Amino acid sequence: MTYTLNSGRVIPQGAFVEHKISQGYREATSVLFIHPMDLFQLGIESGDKVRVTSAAGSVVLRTEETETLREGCVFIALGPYANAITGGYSHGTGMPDYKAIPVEIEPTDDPVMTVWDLMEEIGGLRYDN
Amino acid sequence: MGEILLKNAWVIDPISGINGEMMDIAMDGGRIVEYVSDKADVIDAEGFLTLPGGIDSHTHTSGTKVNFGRYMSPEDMRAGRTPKKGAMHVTSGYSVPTTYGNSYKYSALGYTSLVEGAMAPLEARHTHEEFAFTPLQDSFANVLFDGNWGMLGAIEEGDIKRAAAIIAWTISAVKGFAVKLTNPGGTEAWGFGKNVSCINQTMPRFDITPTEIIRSAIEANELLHLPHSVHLHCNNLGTPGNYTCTLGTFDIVPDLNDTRQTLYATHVQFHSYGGSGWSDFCSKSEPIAQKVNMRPQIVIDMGQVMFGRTTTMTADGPMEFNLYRLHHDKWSNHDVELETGSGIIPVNYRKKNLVNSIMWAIGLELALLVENPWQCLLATDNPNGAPFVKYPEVIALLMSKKYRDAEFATVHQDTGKRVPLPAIDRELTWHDIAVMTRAGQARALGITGVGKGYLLPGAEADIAVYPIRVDDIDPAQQYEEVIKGFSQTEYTIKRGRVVSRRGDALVHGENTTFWVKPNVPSEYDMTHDERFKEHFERYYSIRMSNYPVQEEYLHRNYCIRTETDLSTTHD
Amino acid sequence: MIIEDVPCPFCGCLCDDITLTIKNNRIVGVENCCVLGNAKYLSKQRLKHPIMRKEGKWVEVSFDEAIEETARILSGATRPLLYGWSGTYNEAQVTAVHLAEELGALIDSTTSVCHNPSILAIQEVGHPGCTLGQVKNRADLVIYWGCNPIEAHPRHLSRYTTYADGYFFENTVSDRKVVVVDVRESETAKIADEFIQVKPGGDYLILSALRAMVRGRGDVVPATVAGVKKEQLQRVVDLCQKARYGAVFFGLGVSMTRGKYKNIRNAIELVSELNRKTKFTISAMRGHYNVYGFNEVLTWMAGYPFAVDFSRGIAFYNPGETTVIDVLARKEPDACLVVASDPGAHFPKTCIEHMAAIPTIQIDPCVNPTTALCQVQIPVAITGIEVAGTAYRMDGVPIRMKKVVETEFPTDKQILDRICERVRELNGNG
Amino acid sequence: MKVTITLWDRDNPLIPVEAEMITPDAFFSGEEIIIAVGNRHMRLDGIADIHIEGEASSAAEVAIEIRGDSARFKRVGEMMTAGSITIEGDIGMHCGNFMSGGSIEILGSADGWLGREMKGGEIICHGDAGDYCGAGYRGGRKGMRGGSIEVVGSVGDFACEHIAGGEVIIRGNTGDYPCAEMKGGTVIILGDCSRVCANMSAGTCYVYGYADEMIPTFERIGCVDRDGLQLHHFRGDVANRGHGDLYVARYGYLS
Repeated sequence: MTYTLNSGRVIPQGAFVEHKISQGYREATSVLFIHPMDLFQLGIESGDKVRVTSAAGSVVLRTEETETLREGCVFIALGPYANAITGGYSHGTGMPDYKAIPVEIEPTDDPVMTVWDLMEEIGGLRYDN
Repeated sequence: MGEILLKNAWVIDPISGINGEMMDIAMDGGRIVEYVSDKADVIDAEGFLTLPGGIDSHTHTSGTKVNFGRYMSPEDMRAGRTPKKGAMHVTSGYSVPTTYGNSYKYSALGYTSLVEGAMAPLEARHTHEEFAFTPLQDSFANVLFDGNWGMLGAIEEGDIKRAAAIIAWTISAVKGFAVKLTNPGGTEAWGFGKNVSCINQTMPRFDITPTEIIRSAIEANELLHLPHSVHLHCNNLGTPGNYTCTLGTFDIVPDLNDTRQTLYATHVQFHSYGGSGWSDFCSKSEPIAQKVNMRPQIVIDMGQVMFGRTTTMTADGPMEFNLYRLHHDKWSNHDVELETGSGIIPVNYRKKNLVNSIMWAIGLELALLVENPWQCLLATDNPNGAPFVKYPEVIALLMSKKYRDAEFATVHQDTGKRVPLPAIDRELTWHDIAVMTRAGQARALGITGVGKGYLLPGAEADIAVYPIRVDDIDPAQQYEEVIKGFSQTEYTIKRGRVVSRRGDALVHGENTTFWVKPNVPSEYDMTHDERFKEHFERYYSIRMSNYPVQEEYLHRNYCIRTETDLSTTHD
Repeated sequence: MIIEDVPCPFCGCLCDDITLTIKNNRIVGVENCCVLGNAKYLSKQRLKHPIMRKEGKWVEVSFDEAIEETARILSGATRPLLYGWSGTYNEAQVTAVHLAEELGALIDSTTSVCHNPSILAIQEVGHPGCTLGQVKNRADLVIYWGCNPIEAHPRHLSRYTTYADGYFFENTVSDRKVVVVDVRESETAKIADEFIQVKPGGDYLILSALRAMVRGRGDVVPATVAGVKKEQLQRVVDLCQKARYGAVFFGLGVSMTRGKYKNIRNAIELVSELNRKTKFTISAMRGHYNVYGFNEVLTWMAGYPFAVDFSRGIAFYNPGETTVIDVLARKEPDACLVVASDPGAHFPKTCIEHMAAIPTIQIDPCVNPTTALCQVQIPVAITGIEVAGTAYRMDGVPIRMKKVVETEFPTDKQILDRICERVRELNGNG
Repeated sequence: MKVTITLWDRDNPLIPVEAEMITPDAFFSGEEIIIAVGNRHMRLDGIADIHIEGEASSAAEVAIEIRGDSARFKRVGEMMTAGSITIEGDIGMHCGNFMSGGSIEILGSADGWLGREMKGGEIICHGDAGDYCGAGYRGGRKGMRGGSIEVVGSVGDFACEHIAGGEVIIRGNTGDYPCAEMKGGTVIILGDCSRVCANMSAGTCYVYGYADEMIPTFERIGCVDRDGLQLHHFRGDVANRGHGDLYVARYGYLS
């Protein structure tokens, strides 16, 4: 089924802004918030991993349940994980669709990548001296 | 800024009593001197009209709302773009050019000093940042006090000395030059969407009227011996019938200073309207000019309107909202806590529009009906009445009845019934224009003492040489030549250096910011006033220690120190 | 040593009441600050030397070599892009604009991916705004639309709105009403007197409905709009009209969703309409502490707040064409300089793919995801901690950032000045 | 005069080229045609073969044909007053900006801002057109003011934003917000669209397909017959005190 993904600022992501290579930042930005009913329908539990796929790409995230969202709407902190599934088309405005992205969600056992992994996947080179 | 000799200059220098003499002017170290050595660079002025550098005593070129005028108007920015060229940076903008754009264009017109008409103290740093990128003119900032809670509170308490002390602290903290009141009482009322109707209406938040604010500010200003007088934008700008309010305001102005006026009333065109509404809107320039003629303690500027697109911007928030409701175009508003407000809307003054045509006539009438040119200065309230690049046309209109008649034939056909302009024959002289564009400004601003507005030894070497041979043209007939001549200097000299030649800026330049610091006795120093501090920390959104503009923002600057009459033993 | 009234270099609130304790040239204590600012003040992670990629490996290089390489790359480029700027001070941003002009480059800031739509809307209809103290003293109705200040601007409510002391209030909390509009029940929504949960992308439709209702034309509005019942919309309209002073704050929840700037335009027009009845203002919740400063600098220098293309020698502006996301997605730039921002963490994948494919240089104190995309990174002093300079709060109030500790790192301005000077020499304009 | 411009393959075909001098007016006047490739200015004949046949006594007699990869060529036909331009392939942004006369025919697709602030003349695009077709410049004064645009395929978002005059026919679908802030002129959309005519104040728009997520502040006036179809007639945008006419065959709201 198709879900609507929003991204936005949250405290843990903000607090790790100066430490984006850290475990803390990775944990804060690779969580998919999702309604318990949606988890139920996916047949998984809060904390399980899912693969989220949009027209722009796909990424593995860990789930966390919340009732603050409507069913069918999912949320992720802004950051490199959100961007892995955000497209570059801006409708002629300069602003890409960071919000209300249609996505497919399926359970997975694949690992959540690190930030460096994500950067190397698109041609970057990690610096971990 | 080495030695320069400007030869064969045909000089008009009203402050020095020179009215058309062929002279050589020597400069050294940025000042005019008696002699220079034979090593001096020689510039031949070829008998061209040579005047002290132009001074705009009321313009909007720098600061929060000016920049917002740019920010919100990409269509205006694209209307005036120039590429990087020699020493000149890229510029954009027609009615609100970028800082470099303002500086280069003003320099091409021979202007070397600019007074920013309205600076909100809380945002003063911004104005100073832009001054730093207006390199070819010296800068002065009028500081807005119309809704200053500290000052208004002191006036409410009847304590003029405290009001003066608050003015002194604020003006030197923000490195400002003069006291500006914009729609006094009205901008504060606008905080809750209200306004005041005229000078005798009590404000909502303080138990005082605009009359009391204006009078008290004038008294406080004189207690502080500030170089300039209070600089007033009257209440009720732009409304039909407002001339009675303006006359009433002029009536309450005492004569307190024997070297200059006690009140500078700005853009008076916008305050000289008759009628009870837009349908019977008409000019009341005659009673206003008569009043000015009778009251030497008042100096005004024209606030001339010229046809075409421009952007209006003022601290008068409620007025701009009314204008927005009339035009339905964009509207920006920016209220500044405990101090003032501002509004911006774009306008297009059209000849087909009767009201616009009457406004155009009123500005000219004021300049022609005020007998003494020292009492009516030339300005468009740039960019409110028109962008300053229209000054040459304004000059030509004032010097030529023929030009006025030709223009008048193209405005709205009913204008003649509403304005006295067609019946006015006066044509201003070169000397009058020199007064209205530099000497009068220097005297009204009180800056002759720092070397502005004249060309005798000791003065700042700010000079404009226009490609006009006064004996060869009749301005009454050859008005096109007047426009052309004033549109582009042959040389603009700033602080003893040629900064602009035939329209092109030649150097990056560096301006000087002039600011005042009244010497206040310690009991009137607000830095240590517990009540003032407590009120500040409680209601402002920034800390008092972060409020004063730091020295880093001033670069080159000149502090005018004044002695004050605040000491307690004085009473 | 205790230093008081320090402005915080984190978010657009630019709180200027932070107290820092300094020991041995290190910040050891932070007071009055939120968790976000606190983390920045106490951060120890940073890049210690300039680094450059050589033969597929990172090597340490001198500042001279890094600057030379940067100038060489930029001056040789046909379509250079200069991006970032929101995390540095105005004085450095000024040099950036001069550099862009010298290079014939595109220059854009993080505004492009945050409040770009707000600016486009303001350019269409203007902006009835105010300084934050005006809200603090007067606003009896605060509307947070598509923003979540409790998490993104943690002290916004206590310094400027709901919990702030205000001149016209006896009881600051009970005398003010709060309305929150969001797609999810955020932390801020939990404290609202009225929470409007809108369907994603439905903001525009709700704003239109509110405008019609304020005008007394609720008759045309359907019973439900974007998931919100007409009755609730009427309650909000009543709250607005009864308010003495209403303040709307909006965030990326409005600017990033469907319709983009049209949403903000509609919100501004609602506020303009409400000003016919009472007093209303509207303000953007700007993110970086000096994102607004760059808008101001570029505007006074080039005439436009962001996204300026100097390639033709004049300043050209057209978001959607000259904006960073679009030029990267179209793969136009052939060199890129990133300063004081982190596109690696914040741009869509397709955009950073192109950054990784062209010579990209970063000037930033920290190692971050963008580091991986670069050929060169030059570490610098941290603004507001190690270097003083001007920043603009979200409401346009300029504040001087302080230097509180000494550093051996050069400043952004020093590095940019040297690059600019070297580019002039290489261009034959030295 | 027939001008054939054959573009060479470029080393980096992704760098945009600004070519506002490619107009019948410029070729008629015989000016040197300067273009900009990124930040480098050069002569057009430095990146293309230019073949000129015959004479012209006015710009109206100049016919330009562009061959090769012109997808990144911007501002072709800007300010043109007469004559014709035929583009064999795709064309970049701002084709026909401010044009006041003559015709442009695009056999491929057009990028954004096709016919921006156009005053007269006609544009036919056989493929699709990008965002802001027939729109205005930032700052929102007036979009297209006169002339006509026909797009055979579909168009992107914000088509005809601020349109104040002229006629636009879109045979395919539009993206979001066609005719936003419409002030005048006529727009005909034969396919589907969403959020049409938001905040319009005047002008006329016909949607023969499905109008999704209608703006909730239009007043339904009744029904009319047009070209054998029943169209619902709306007036608005009420939120904006508007009195524009919107006719739609089928519609729905986001409720």
